[in-house]
Amino acid sequence: MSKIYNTAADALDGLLFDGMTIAAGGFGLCGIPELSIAAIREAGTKDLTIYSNNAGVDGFGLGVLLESKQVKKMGSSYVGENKEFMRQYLGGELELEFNPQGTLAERMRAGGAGIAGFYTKTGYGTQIGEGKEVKEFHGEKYILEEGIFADLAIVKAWKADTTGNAVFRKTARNFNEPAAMCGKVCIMEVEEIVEPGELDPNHIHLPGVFVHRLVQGEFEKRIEQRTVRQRYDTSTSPAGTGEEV
Amino acid sequence: MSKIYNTAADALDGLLFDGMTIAAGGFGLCGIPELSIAAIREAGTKDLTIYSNNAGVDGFGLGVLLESKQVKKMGSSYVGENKEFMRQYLGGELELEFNPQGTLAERMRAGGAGIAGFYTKTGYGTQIGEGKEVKEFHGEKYILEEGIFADLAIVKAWKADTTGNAVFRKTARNFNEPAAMCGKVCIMEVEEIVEPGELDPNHIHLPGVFVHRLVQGEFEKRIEQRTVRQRYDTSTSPAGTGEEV
Amino acid sequence: MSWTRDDMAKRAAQELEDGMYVNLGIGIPTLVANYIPEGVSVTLQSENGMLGMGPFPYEGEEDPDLINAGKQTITELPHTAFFDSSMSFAMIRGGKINMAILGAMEVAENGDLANWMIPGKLVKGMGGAMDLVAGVKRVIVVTDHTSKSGAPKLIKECTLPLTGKGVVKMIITDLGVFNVVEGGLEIKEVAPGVTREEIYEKTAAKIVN
Amino acid sequence: MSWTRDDMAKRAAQELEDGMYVNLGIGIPTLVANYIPEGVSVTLQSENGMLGMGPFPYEGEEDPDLINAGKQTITELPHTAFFDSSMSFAMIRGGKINMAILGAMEVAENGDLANWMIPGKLVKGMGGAMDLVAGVKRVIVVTDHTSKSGAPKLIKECTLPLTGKGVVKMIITDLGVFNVVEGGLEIKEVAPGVTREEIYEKTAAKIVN
Repeated sequence: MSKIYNTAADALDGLLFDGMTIAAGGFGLCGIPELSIAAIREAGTKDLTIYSNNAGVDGFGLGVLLESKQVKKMGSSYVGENKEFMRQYLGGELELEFNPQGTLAERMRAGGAGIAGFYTKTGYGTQIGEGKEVKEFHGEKYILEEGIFADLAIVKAWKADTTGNAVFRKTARNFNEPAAMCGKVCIMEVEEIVEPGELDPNHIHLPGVFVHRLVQGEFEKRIEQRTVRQRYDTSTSPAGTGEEV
Repeated sequence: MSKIYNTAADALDGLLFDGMTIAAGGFGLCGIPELSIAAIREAGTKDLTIYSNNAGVDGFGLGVLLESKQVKKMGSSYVGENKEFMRQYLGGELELEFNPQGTLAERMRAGGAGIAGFYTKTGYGTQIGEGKEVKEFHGEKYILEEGIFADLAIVKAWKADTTGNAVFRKTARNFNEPAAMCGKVCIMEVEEIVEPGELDPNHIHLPGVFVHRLVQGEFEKRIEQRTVRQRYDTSTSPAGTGEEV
Repeated sequence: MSWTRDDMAKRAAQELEDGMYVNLGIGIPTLVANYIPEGVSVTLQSENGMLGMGPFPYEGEEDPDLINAGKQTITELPHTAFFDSSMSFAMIRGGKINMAILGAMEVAENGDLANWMIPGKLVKGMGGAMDLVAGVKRVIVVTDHTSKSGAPKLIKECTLPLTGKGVVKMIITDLGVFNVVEGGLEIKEVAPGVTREEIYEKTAAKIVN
Repeated sequence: MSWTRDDMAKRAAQELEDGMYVNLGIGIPTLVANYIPEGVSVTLQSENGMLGMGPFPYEGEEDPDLINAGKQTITELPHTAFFDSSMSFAMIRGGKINMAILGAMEVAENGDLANWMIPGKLVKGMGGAMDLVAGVKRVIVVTDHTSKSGAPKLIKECTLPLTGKGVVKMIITDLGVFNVVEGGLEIKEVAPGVTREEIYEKTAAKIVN
C-alpha cells in the first residue's frame, strides 16, 4: 500500500470538509507545508480551524487562506506579521485563540500521544488561565490545557523514505513533528522521497506510523528576516548579532 | 565548565543521600547505566526510591542494589526476572508501585518537561486507576497520572559530545531519554565522548542541556534472552521468530 | 479436531491488512508473524522502541543493543525506525497502531480483558499491556478456550484484576472465532470438527447466536 | 548620565555564569550576546528549536531552514543541537534553561511581568514569553526605567495583562539594578550619575532600601 501521491491535491483528495480542524507545521515561514496550503486554497474548503504557531504573512504561507476567507479560527502564539489577519480579526470576521508557544506545541504532541489534557504552570494567573481548571501540585499552581485532536495535519519535512519515516533539517523541524502527531490523517510534503534503508534507523525524527500520505515537491522557502554579518568582520561575532538587511 | 568526570563515583560525588529518588534508563538489561549502578552500590546509599521499567536480574543491573538492600521502593512496569526482588517484595521488605510501561515513560518525560500531571486512558477501570482522579474528555474517561521529578537520573547513551549532546544506539535508547529529562541532575555514561562537531546537529537525540555529568566507560552489555535463527535457514524468516538458545 | 496453536496464529493472521502497524504479544501472538498472508505487508512495532521488527539474528550476530519487548535478540529491516519509550507509547496511546494481538487469562462478554495478574501468585507486572489495550484501535485476543484445568476463559465478568475495560474486539481460540458485540459474544467461525454445542458448553460468557 | 542600551546589556551580561543555558529576548536582551564576559561560556537557546545559536550568516550564506525565534537568519556552532518545538519547550518548562533575559512593558513590585499585550492596541501574541517566565529558573528584565511618555514602568501592580505572576527576579534599567525581594524592590546598584532620589521619583513600585 503506497503512501506516495503525485501532488498535494491528490494527497488531499477525500480528506477536506468545511468546518474541519487542521494542524499545520512551521515556525514563521520556516518549514511550512507550502504545497498543502496552496492545494487547500485551490480546493476552497471553508470555515477552517487552524492550529499553527503563526498565520503566515500577507500573500504567503497561511496568509493565502486568510485572504481567501477560508479560515474561521486560528489557534496560534504569534500573528504579528500579517495585516490581513489583523484586519479580519479586528473586524470580527476571524476568531483567534492565543496559545503560549510551548503550550501549543505540547497540546499538539498530547493529542497525538493520546493525552487528553495536561497541567502546566505556563499562563497561570494570566488571561490565558482564565476559565481553565487550576490544580496544585507540590505547592505550585498549574492550569489544565487540553490535547489537540485535528482532522488533518499538514507538515513539511526534508526527506522521508517510502514508508514515511522522516527527517527534518535544522530549525525547519519546529512544529512539524508535534503537528504531524496530532492529525487523524497526516499529509507530509518533502524535498526528497528516498528508498527504505537510505535513512539511518537511529536518526529518524518522526516514525512513518504518523505519516499517511507523502508528496515530493519544490519549495519557495521564503526568508522572513534576512540578517547577515559582513565578511570583513573578522572578529568573533557573538551569537545572533549583525545587522538586518 | 567541564561536564566530564573520570569515573561514575566521581560523577556521583555530592549527589547521593539516603531516601533519594532516582530515575534510571534501560529496558531489561538493554541500555542500563551499569557504571552508575555499580558506583551507587559502592557508595551504599540507602532507602532509595527507583523509577525504572525493570528491576534488573539477580546479580546484574538494578538487581545488585536490591541484593545490598539499598532500595526501599521500585516504580516499574515489569519485575519478573528477579528472584531477590520477589523474595523481598513478598516478605514486605520492598515497596512496589506498578506503572504501565507507557505511563511510566510519559511520567518521566512529563516531570522533565514541567508537566505536573496528565490524563491518559491507560489503566482506567483497573487497579492502576484506583484512587486516581478520573475526568471525561470527548465522552471518554481518563485518569490523572503525575510527572516524576527525580533527585537524580542515571542513564546510558552511545556517544555524547563534551557538551552532553547525546545519541543512543538502536533499542538501547528506550527509557534513557525520558529518565534523563526528569532528573534534577543527570549523570550520563557513554561508550565514547567526542568533540563538538563530530555529531550531526540534526541528529542529537537528547540535547546537552539535560545532561550534567558525563562518564566514559566499558560496558558488559549482558544479553537477557539470546534468540537466533540458523544460517542454513535460507527461507525468509518472519519477524521475531526463530529459537531460543 | 480443534485448532492448534499454529492454526490459531494462522487464523489471527487473516485479520491483518496491507499497510497495518501491528503489535504482537508474547506467546501464540508471536507466531502470527509466521503466517502473514501473501501480498500483505505489515510493520511490527516493538514497544521498547522500534518500528519494523526483523527476524532473530544469525548465531554470532546478536546485538545486545537490539532486542524486542520480550527482551529477545532481533534484527532490523531497511525501513526500521528506533525511538525512545515515550515516543513509542505516544504512537500506541495516540491510536496510531492499527492492531494488537495479545494473550489472555480471562475475557468477559463485554470485552473486558484480564491478562497481567493473579492475586496471591507471583506478580510480574503489566509491562506495556495496559497501554496497548487502551490505545490500539483493534485488540484481538488469541487464547486457549479453557484453562489447563478446563475452566472457561470466556466468561460473564472477569474475576482477575483487569488490564482494560471493554477493550477486546475479537477472540480467537482453539474452538473458533468470536466477535464482541452488543450483549455478548457472537460466534463468527467454528473450528473444523468442533460443534456449537461444545462451544456453548465450554463458554461461560453469553453467546448471542 | 544614565546607562545606554549597550550599558544595560553589558550589565545584564555580568549576571551570566560559565556553563549557563540562556534564552535572550528580542530588543536590548539580544545585545547581551555582545558582552559575554571573558572566560564565561554560555549556550544560547532559541525556542524555535535550537541550542547553541551562532552569529548571523555571511551575506549569501543565509539558510531559510536556519532561523532564530525572532525569525532572523542565523548560523550553527559545533555544539549546536536542533530539536522540535515540543522538546524545546520541554527544556524551558522543565527548568533546564538557567536564565532568560527579557524586555518588559511593566514590572510590579512582586515580580509580576507584563510584556505581551496592550488592550485596545494591535495584539500580536505572547509567542514563547509565557512559557519562558513560567519555566526558566531566573528571569531578568532589561528595560528603560520609564515609558516614552515618562511614566514609571516599575509599578505597584501591573495594569496590563500579565505574562506571568511573580516571575521576575532582577530588573536592569537605565537607572540601575533592582532585585525583587520580599516587600518590594531592592536597589542593588545605581547607574553612574544617577541619584537614589531620581530613582525614587521615577519608580511607582515600593523600594525597600
